[in-house]
Amino acid sequence: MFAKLVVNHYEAAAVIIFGIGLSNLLLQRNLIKKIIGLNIMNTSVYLFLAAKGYISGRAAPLLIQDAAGNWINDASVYVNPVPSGLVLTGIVVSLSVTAFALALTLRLYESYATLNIDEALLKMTREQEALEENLLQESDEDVLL
Amino acid sequence: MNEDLRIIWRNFFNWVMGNGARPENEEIIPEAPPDLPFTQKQESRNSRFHELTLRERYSHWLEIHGLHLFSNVYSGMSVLICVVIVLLLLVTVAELPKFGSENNPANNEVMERYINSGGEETGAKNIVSGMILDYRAFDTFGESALLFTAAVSVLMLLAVSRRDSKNSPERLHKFSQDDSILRGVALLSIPVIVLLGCVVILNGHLKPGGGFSGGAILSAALIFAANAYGFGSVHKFFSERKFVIMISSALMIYALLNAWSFFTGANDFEAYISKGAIGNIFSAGLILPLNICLSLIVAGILYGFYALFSEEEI
Amino acid sequence: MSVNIFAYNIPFISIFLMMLAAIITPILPNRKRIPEKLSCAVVFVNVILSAYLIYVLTNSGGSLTFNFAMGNFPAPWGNELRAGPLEAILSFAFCVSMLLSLMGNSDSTAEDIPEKRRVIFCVLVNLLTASLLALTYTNDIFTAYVFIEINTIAACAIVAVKESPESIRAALRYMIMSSVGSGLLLIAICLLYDLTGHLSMQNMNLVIKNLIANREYIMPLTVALALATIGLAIKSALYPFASWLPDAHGNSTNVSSAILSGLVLKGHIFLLIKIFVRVFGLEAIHDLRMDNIIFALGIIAMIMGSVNALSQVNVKRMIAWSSVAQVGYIFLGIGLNTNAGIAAACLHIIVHATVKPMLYAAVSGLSSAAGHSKSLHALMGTFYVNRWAGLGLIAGAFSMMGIPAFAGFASKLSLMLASFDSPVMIFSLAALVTSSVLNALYYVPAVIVVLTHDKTKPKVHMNVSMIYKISMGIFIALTIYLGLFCVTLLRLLTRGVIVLG
Amino acid sequence: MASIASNFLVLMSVLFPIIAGFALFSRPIFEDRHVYVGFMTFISAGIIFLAAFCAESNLIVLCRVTQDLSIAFRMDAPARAFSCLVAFVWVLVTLYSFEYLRRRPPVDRFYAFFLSTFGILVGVACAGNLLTLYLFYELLTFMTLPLVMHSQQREAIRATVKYLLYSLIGAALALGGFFFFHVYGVSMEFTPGGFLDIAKISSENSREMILTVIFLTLLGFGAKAGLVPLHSWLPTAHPVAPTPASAVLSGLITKAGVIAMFRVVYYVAGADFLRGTWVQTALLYIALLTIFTGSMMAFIEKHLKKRIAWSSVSQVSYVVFAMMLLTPDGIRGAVLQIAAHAVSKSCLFLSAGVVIYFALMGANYHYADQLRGIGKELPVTMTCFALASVSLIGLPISGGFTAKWYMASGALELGSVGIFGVVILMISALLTAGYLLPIVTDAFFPGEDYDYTIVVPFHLPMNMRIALLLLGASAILTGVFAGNIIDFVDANMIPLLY
Amino acid sequence: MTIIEWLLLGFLIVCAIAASMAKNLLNSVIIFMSYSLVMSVIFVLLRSPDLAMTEAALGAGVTSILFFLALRKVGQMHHEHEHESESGSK
Repeated sequence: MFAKLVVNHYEAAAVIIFGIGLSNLLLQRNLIKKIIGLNIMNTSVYLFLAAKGYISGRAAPLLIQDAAGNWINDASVYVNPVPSGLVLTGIVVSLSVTAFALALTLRLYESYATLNIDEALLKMTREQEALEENLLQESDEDVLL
Repeated sequence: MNEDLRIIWRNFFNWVMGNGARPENEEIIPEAPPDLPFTQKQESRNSRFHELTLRERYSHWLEIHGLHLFSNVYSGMSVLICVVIVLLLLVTVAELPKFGSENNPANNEVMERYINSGGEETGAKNIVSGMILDYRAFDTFGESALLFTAAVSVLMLLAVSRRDSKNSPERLHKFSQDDSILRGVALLSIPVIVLLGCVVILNGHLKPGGGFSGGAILSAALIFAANAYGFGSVHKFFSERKFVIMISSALMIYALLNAWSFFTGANDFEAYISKGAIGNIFSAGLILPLNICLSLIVAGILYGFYALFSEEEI
Repeated sequence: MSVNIFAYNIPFISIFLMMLAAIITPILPNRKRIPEKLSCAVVFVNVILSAYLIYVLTNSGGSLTFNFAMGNFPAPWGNELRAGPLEAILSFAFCVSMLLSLMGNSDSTAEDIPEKRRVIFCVLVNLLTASLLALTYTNDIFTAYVFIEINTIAACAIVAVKESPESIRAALRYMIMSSVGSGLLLIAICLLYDLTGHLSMQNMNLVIKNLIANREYIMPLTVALALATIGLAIKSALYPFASWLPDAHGNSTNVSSAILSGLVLKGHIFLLIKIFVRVFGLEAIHDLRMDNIIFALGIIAMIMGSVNALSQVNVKRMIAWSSVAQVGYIFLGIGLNTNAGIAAACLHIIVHATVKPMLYAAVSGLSSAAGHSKSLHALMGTFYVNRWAGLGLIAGAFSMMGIPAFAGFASKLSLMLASFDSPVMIFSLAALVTSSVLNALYYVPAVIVVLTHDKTKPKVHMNVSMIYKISMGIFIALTIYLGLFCVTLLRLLTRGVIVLG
Repeated sequence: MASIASNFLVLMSVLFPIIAGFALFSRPIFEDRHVYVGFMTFISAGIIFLAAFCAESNLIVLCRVTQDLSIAFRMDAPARAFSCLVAFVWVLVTLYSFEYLRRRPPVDRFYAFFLSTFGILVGVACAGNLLTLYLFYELLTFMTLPLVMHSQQREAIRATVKYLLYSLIGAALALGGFFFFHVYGVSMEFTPGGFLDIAKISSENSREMILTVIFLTLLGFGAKAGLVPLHSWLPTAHPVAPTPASAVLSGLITKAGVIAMFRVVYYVAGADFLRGTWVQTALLYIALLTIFTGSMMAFIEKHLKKRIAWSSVSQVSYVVFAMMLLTPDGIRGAVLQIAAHAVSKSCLFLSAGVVIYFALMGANYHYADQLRGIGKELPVTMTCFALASVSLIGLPISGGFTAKWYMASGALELGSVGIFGVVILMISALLTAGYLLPIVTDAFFPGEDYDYTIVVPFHLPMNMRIALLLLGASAILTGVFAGNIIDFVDANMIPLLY
Repeated sequence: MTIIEWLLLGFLIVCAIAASMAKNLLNSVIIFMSYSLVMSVIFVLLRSPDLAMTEAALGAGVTSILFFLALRKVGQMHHEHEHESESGSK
């Protein structure tokens, strides 16, 4: 298996980076780092795809002219263009997701003054408890009155 | 036996309803005149201070330890899942077709047609451009719509909400720097950047690049201008409304062009668009106008992101 | 081309109409609720278009499906849309559900969302609908990925549209879980592309059939299938991955909750069905041992969703957990891995897309009668303030409990009948029966509370708008219609599933 | 043409009360709700009697849910008999309830659900297939919930939730059975002798499984009838409901469970399929256990309404016992017991209601031992109470006696189970006498030390008096005219057995 | 050629780990930026110049700028919060 992994070293590296990104996305407490993890994860998939389109010894998918000035459109000259197209789309996708997630993070920080989503939950429950206690005290006063 | 059943039932009932445990010998008082309404408030307070049912004990315990427990369990699970996924993927990768080989399943008739007849069918020298803007134009349309979605959402989150509360004039010029060197450099470099952007966009079907990268370069020019002269001066010719209208109308033209080519293509109608000769600027049919629209959208949206994230009104 | 040229273009027209509406909305003047009216109008046009498409497809006599090339190039080269009975019916159901959610919640929308945000909300709703339609019709798996991302961002933004810290937190959590899901789906798509060299679903299917017949690349195929399934399961809130759902659905505005549970989850589930049926094919799914896992997860979701719903005090969270249980029903149907099972799952998708928005609309009506409190006890006696909402709640509760003559029973029955030939029959029977009891245990108390007169409260009078009454009436009528006359629908769905594969 | 009219009649007998009930929610039609309710109940009862006597017994399909499933009704012999009984008792209880409910608002909601329950009960009786039966059975549960929790006090709500839980478990078992019968049945339509596909069952070797399913279904439907494992909601729920509601709950709605079981035994599975199987034996023993437990608990119980409720647990199981004998005498006994128990138990509850109603005037009469001498104050009520008691105990010439006589003679044909059953029946009769007769004797003969000067004359309102007297009289008359009932049973139901 | 590939891939993995391990958020964003740039170099090696350009412009450029802006804003808000809490405590 290891020998095969050496052959597919781009893919293997991509998969390892995917794992790093995924664990960042799931485990990091800090939202900014989570989003960096998301980006790492997505980029690794693009690396994977780009590696899948590569064919050794071939040219980039830009049509070239031969000596006589004719366009060479022989499929055995160029690498596979499909993954490039997919990755182009994918890069914009991850940019959009990043921008949106960052905007959400800023709003969260504005409300809770923390970049940690669990801490935000904790703060929220504490606030609610305080609110309930206040209500309870008020209603007790009502009873006394 | 019946009593046992009743006790089991009662426990279950308490568990379901979360009432306080009730004394066993309590009589049912049927049909007293309905003066006392059933109020939940008293009930919850009783149960809160006197007797705790299983569920309440559980929830109390959860309040104290729950978050820690949850995050520990969650982390453990996540680590496990990540490790499993990576190992699985590594094993998978080892079994995948070989890297760089010609005989991979991915190198099939699809790719052959893109290369063999891509030049004639789309008129683009850059096969990738031809592919994403003609063969698979719907994907790219979805992508620009996605960018639009993100822009609209960020606008909602960062601009619209605070316009009522935090819109003060001094904020508008807070970050504009009165730096003459910067302005001089900007005066020199901005035209160059814009020119570069235009070249990248207009050559999208000939060379690497195209709407996305060109749009990013254009937005860099705008950002530079905003930093050098302040957002206020950028806004003199680019108010928020104009901005939105620019993005929307560029996207609209883009969508309509796409729709035209989809509609004619699917129904085998005449499209009235010539492909031109490969290698010319004015070739490749719709790809050039599409790239221009795309670059306008991207430049506008990226500048919008920048402005919103630096707490300015676009 | 077995259908007329207008019907042939309907998938394309409906997607682009929604898109153009989304794009033009920011330019429109923001007066007199024009953006909302535009959204409703375009969705309504889509309802009519898809109804016509269903009519044409089922009466064309020839083949039930057609492919629509987006551009000049057919399937393996260009993007394609595909329309069949299943797609047409589901897009019809989605559009109806969307229209009714918008109409039924329009009062609470006006209260919850400030006017300036409402424009953006409408843009997002249009984009969401467009992406759902594209997801439903698409024949290309990468297009599906792009539109899933649009769907995700729009859905998260719709959660965050409510100006409250909790909703921002919920949206963020939803966003993170969704990103995990899309990441897994993306890598699965890449693996599949590498193994097959295609992105178009039917071409992939041909190659995969060959591969499985030759026992090649079994391990990568299994991993790709598993990752795609997990990714979509996270996005469609299958139980162990559903922790984000109650937050997101419970903390957003009513219209957002209705749209999210009625449509967004269903779009992802339908994509999963497409991957199962159209990309892999049912035999392959069985060969790769994915059916039993899905089945078991479905049963667990049915039980655990209801158990969690039992202990909720907030009505919206209760209904959100009930969504988790209902998603379990759908996965149970998919896990049966037969045409009948998947048709039953599709029926339940439609049923749930009708009933859940109705429940959310009912709760919004009731809670505004109770002074905007969402706790169960605050709703006491609100039936007598807003009777239409109360009737909606009762109809929804009956449907969820599976009382005959209401929509839920029809789908339960068809699930049960679909599972009778399979060896796991006894499990699905036990799960269906148990979860009916559990459903009743939390819905009936809600109905009782709503029907109970509260003598301590002063009498409230509320003006219920005409549009609310109309949409509630249509909702209830649809629920009963689905419960009583679903034979034709089920037959069509079964045919749709057969031609999908 | 006549057929269309008769179909319409049958449909209206189910739908009219429901519609009339829910009309109460919308706008006031009559200023005085009692007039409206009385009028509507009377019309409904008229339609039902007309349908029961005139309608043809063909299948009336309201709508089709799937190819072989539909909502359908059929006015066959059991349906005729039961809907007549329901209509008779319902009119009287409604008559009684006017006075009673004046003190227990909200009237609108009570009558809305009370009237709809009427229609739904008829629907249970005339259901033409298992789907319709299940639908109306579930609806019956939900429509009676508001009746039980009418007072909205904590006890009432707790009792309601208990009732709900038990009913739902029962219905869930029945639902499981429904799914099975749908697969293993020829059609879902009730057919005398059963609709199970015997060939399919024997070819798939699934006889034992089907028997288990039938057993579970019967237990599930038994929840409404208060059969043992799922009985304990009954003594909780019936006492807290307002008296008119508990009268019909005990008298008629428990019988809905029995009717459902009857349908399963004779129309789904078929008597031949079940005869001699373990299902029959097990259900007989369960019924006997319930009879004994119910009587024993009633004997121990001091609270008046709870005692009567426990008595229902025991008495309804008599019907189940008789029905499961699967002999002609068993069916005769079952039908007679249904009729006798319906009228006498309604009468008992209504009498208890009068006592409580009377108690509202000042005293606190909730317990059996507080009723000493009350016969002097409420002579009519206690007379009716005595008549109903006589019927329940099974003293000769009353309805109960005839029923138990047939039951015992049917049981004796069955061997050891039957003999054991007869013994239990005797013991239970003794216990019944033990918990009912002392109330009557104490009420009329309070003893030497009773202070006759504290007797307050109490004027029983006329409508209450009429209802009580008619019910008490019919408790005896069912015995007197038992012959006619037996003729009807012999003509229409005995063929079901073979 | 192969050695450069291996070096670049190794650098990618190291960057990915370092970006997640870095204590300072700014550092981690900078590391992520260099990660993206290396990625675009790898895209050139894989004969995809379009990708390299787009990744450099959007992945390394715009995304990192967004991160920086977000960090700056968080810093500002942090000061505001501290300010508020100080004034609140006084």
